[in-house]
Amino acid sequence: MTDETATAEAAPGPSAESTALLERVTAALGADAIVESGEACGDLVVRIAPDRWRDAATACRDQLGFDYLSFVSAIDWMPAPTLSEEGSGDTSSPVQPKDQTYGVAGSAGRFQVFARVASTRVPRSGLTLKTDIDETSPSVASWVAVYPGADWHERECWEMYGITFDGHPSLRHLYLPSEFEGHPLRKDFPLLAREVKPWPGLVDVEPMPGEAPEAETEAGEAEASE
Amino acid sequence: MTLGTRPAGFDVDPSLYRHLADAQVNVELDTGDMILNLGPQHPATHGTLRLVVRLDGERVVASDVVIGYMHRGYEKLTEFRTYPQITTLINRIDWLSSFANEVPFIHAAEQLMGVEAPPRALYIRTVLTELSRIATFVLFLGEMGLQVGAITPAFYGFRDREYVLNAIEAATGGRFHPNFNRIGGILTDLPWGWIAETRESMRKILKSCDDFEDLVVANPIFQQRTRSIGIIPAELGAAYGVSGSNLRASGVDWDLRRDGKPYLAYNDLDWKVWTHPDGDSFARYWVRLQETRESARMVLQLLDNLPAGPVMAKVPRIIKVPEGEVWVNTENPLGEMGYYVVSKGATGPFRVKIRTASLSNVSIAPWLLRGVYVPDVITVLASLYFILGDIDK
Amino acid sequence: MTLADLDIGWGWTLAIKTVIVMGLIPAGALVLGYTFLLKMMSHMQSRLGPMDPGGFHGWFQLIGDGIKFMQKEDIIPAGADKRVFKMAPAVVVLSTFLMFVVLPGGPDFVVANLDVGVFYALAVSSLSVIGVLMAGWASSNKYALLGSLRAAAQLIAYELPLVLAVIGVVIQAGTMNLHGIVMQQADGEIFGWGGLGNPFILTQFVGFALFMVAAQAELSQPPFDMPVAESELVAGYMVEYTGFRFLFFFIGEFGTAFVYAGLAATLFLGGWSVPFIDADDDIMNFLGPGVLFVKIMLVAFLMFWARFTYPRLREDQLQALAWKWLIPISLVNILATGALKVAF
Amino acid sequence: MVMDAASKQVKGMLGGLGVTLKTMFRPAVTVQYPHEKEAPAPRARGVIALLEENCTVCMLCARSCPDWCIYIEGHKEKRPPRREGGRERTVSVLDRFDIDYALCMYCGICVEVCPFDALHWSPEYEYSEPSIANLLHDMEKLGEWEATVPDPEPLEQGAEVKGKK
Repeated sequence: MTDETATAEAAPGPSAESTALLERVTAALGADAIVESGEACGDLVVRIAPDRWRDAATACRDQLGFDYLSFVSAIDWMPAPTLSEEGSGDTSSPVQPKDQTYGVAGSAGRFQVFARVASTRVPRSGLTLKTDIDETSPSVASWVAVYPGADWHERECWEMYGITFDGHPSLRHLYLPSEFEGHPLRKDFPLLAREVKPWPGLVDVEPMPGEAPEAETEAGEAEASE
Repeated sequence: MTLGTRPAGFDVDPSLYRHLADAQVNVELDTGDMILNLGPQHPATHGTLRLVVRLDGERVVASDVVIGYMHRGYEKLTEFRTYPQITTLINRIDWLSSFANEVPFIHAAEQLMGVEAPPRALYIRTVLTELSRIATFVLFLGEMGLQVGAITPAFYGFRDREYVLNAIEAATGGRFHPNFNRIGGILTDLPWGWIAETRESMRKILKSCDDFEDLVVANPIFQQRTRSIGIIPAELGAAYGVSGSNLRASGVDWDLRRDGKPYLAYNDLDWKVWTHPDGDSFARYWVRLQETRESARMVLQLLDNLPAGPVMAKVPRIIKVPEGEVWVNTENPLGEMGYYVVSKGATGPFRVKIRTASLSNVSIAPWLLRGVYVPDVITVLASLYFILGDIDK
Repeated sequence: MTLADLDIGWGWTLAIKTVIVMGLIPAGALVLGYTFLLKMMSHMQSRLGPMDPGGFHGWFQLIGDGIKFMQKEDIIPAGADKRVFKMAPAVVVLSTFLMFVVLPGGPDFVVANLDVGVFYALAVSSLSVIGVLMAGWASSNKYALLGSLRAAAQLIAYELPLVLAVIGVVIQAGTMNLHGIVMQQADGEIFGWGGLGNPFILTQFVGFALFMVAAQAELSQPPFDMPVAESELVAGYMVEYTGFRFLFFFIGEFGTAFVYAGLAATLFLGGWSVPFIDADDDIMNFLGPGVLFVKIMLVAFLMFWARFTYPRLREDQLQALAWKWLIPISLVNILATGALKVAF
Repeated sequence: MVMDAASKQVKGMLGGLGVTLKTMFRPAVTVQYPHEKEAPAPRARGVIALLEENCTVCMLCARSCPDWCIYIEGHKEKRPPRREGGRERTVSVLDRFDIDYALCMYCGICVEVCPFDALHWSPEYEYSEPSIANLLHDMEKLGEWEATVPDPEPLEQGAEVKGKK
C-alpha cells in the first residue's frame, strides 16, 4: 500500500523528503559536486562529479549518517545491438528502443557507476548516488577505504564492466574464472546460449498447397505477438 | 580470442570456460603455514563456496573466499527476458526462500506501472513470504546444529520444512519454485481448506521451535561452541553491508518490514523485531529462532483477518512497463534483497541490478576468521547462513 | 563342565576360544551398530531407518554393508606410505580383540582369567592411539593428518580419567581380577542386606559417570568426535580408507564400543551375576553371557543416546574438560573411596 | 551464583536428552515411498498435458517459453463451414507438439499464456526415464497425460470466483 510514493515518473515535482535530503547533500558536499539530481519513484538520485566520488562516500557516512552500504554497481546505457535484425525471427527477447537515452539524473556518456547507501537508524532513509565514467579510460575512485563492504562489489563491477577502481586493495575476478576475457555485462557482449540454438518459436506452418507464399503468414504471425 | 567483439564465423572456444583451480588467491605463500582448501566440495559450505585458509597449526592466519562456481549470470539474462519470464528466473536466486525473491521485483514493476495489487493478494503474498521465511529459518536451526556436530537437529529441521513446503505446494503448485506472483496480484486464489491446514502446520512449527530451544540453545556444549565466536561489531557490519538477522544479532534494531518503505501487509500486523546485543554466532542462532516463532505468529494473524475480494488487478495482457527507474528492497530471510530496475518502456527491463544479501554477508568472513580455530571457521560460516545461489547470482 | 576338563590339550582350547572371540566381535559390532546406529538413531530423529533389506525392519542392512565393503575397490592413495597405510586398521582393531581376552561372560566363560585383568584391559585399550596416528600420517592427506593429531591428543588426555575412575572400583573390590570384582559385587551386601548384592554403581556412581564420559571420548563419539568431525575434517583419519580397510575401522569402532560397554557392565553393574542366583555355580556359564549382554545393551544405550543428542566440543574445550574437571573429580573420588574402605 | 549456573548447565544437558527420547517414542514421519505413496497436491505442477482439439498452432506458448523447450509444427487444412452455406474455413492442425522435459523448468508460462486452454497442469510426477532423450514427450504422450488432469477444485471462502476457471 504504497501511499505517498509518486506513481508515474512524471510526478508533480519531487516529494518533500527528497528535496530536504537534496539540501542536506548539497550542504555536505558543496553545490559544485552535484551535477544533477532527480527522483525515481520517491527515491532521491544524485549525480556526483567523477572526481568527488570518494568525498561523496565520506560525506554520506559521516555527515549524512548513512552507515549501511547496500551495493556499488554500474550501468551501460548503450542500446544493445539486438540479435533479431539478423532475420532469425526471434521475438522472444524484448525489443529495446534503438536511441541511447539516459535514466533519472541523466548521464554524460555510456557508462555510469551507481551506489546505494542507507541508514540503519533512520527509517525509510536511503540515497542513490551516480557518477559518470568516460568510455576511453573507465576508472573511478574506490570506496573500500570508506565502506569496506564495497570491496567485492567493486571487484564484480570491474570484472563485468571493465571499470577500474583506483585504491582498491586487489582488483581480481570475483565470479568469473581467472583467465576469462571480455566484460560480460557490457551491452555489446553476446549472450551465447541464445545464438547457438535456433529459435523454436519460428513459425513452421506450411501453407495450404497453392495458397499465398510463406511471407504472408510470417508477417501475420510476427505482429500477432507484438 | 577475446569474446568482447563478435567475430563473423561464431565458434566458441570451450577451453575458456574451464574453471582453472589456480584462482588468483590473495594469500602470500610462505613455508611456515599450511594452506587448507575448504571447498568447493565440502560438507560445511552450503554449496560450492571455496575458502582458502592459511593455518598456523589449527589457527587461521589468513583466509580468502573464492566464489563464482555457481555464477549463472542473472543480470545478463534479465536483459533478454520479458517480465513474466524474469519472475520464473529470479526465484532461483535464493532457492530456499524462493517466493520472497519474487516480491521485490514484482513490487518494482508495479510501482513503475502505477498498478496496485488488491488487499487480498497483498495478504496472501505476505503469508507466503512468511512461510518461505519459516522454511528457510527452520532449515537453518537444524543445519547449524549439524555444523556444530549434533546430527539430530538437522532431521527435525527437514521434517518441519516439509510441513511448510506442502502448504506452499498446495497453494502455488511448486514446492521450491512457486512462480505465483504476477504484476498486479497473484495467479489464483487459495484452494479450499488451505487456511485450516496451514494453521495446523503453524502449531507444529511453534512446538518444534520449543524442541530446538531445549535441544540446541539450552545445551551448554552448543553455548560453549558458539558464544563469543565470530563477533560482528554493529558499525563494521553495516559498513560491510551485512543485513538481516546477522545485523540484528549485533544489536542493530533495523528490519525493512518495519523501517523500509511500506510493502505487503506488514503495517496491519503487530509483531516484534528481535535483536540480541552480543553479535556472536549464538546471538545469530537465537535471533533466527525467535524470528521463526514471530513469523509463525504473523502467519496465524494474517490468516485470521484475510480480507475477501479479487486477487488480480486490471492489467493488460502484454505487459509494457513505462520508462523509469525504481529501487525496491525487502527484508528477505537472508537479509536485504533489492532490485534496481531501469526500464525503457519495452516488454522487458533495460537493466536490473540484483542486490542479494548473502554476497555482503559473506564478504565479512575473511575479516571475521582472523585468528580463529578450524572448527570455529565452520561455526562462523554456518551462523552467517548464506546460500550459494544468493552469492553468485 | 568347563573347557579345562575336556582333556583336549591347551592347543585346542586356545583355538576354540579364539574362534569364539573372533566371531563375537564382528557379531557384537553388528548388533550394536544395527540396534543403535540404525534403528534407535532414526527413531530418535522421527524416521524409520532401514526397513526393506532382510524383510523385517531391515536386519540384513549391516551385513549387506559388510559384504558391500568387501567387494569395494581397495584404493591406496598415491602419496601414501603403503606399508603403514595397510597396517593401521589392523593395529586399531588389535586393541579391541585384546580387550576381549579378560571380559568374563561367566565363572569360567572367559578366555584368560588374569589376576591383573582390569590393568591389562586398560593398558591394551590405549593401543588404538598408535593405529590412529599411523592411519592419519600414512594417508598423506591434510584432513587425515589433522584428524589423527586431534585423535592422539584426545585419546591420551582421556586415558587418565578412565584409569582413575576404575581405581575407585578396584579399591572397593580389593582385587584387579575381573572375576573377583564380579564376585565382590554379587556377594557384597549393603548395610547388612545381601539380597541384591552390591553393584558398584550404587557406591561408585561418580566413578561410573567418569568412566562413561571417558569411554565416550576414547571411542571419539560425539560430544567428543573431533577426530572424525564430519563437518570440518570430512572423516578425519578414515578419509582415505575404502573397501574392507574401512570395514576394519567400522568394526573397530563398534567392537570397542561393545567392549567398553562390557567393561562398564562388569565393573559397575555386576557383570554376569544376577541377584538371586549364586554367581559361582555352573549354570551361570550358560546364563551369564545372556545377562552380561542385556547389561551391555543398557550401557550402550546410554552411550549412543548421548552420541545422537549432543554437538561436538571444540579441541581446547575438550582438553580443558579432561584436565580441569574429570581428573580432579576422579582423584577426590579415589580419596573418598579409600577413606570409606578404611573406615568400614 | 555458581550453583545456579551449574544447575542450568545440567538442566540444559538433560533437556536435550529429553527431546530425543520423546521423539523416539513418537511415530516416525517417513513415508515408505515404493509401498505407500503420498498424493501430491491437486495443484502441483507435475507435468503439462495437451488437449489437442483446442490447439490452433498459434505458437504463443513456444514463443513465450523462457527455456525454448516447446517444438511445434502444423499445417493448414480446409474444414467444412460451421453453418451450411457459410464459406469454407481454413484451420491449422498440429503435426508435431513436443515438450522437452529435460529443459523445462515447470514455470507454467505456456499453460497460462495459451489463449485456447489447450495446455493443463497435472500433478503426475512419476515419469523419470533411464535415458534423457525419452524426456522429449510427443503429442500422444502429452495427450495421455490429459487423463490425469484433476478438475479445478473449489477456492477458499472469501475468494471472488471469476468466470474463467
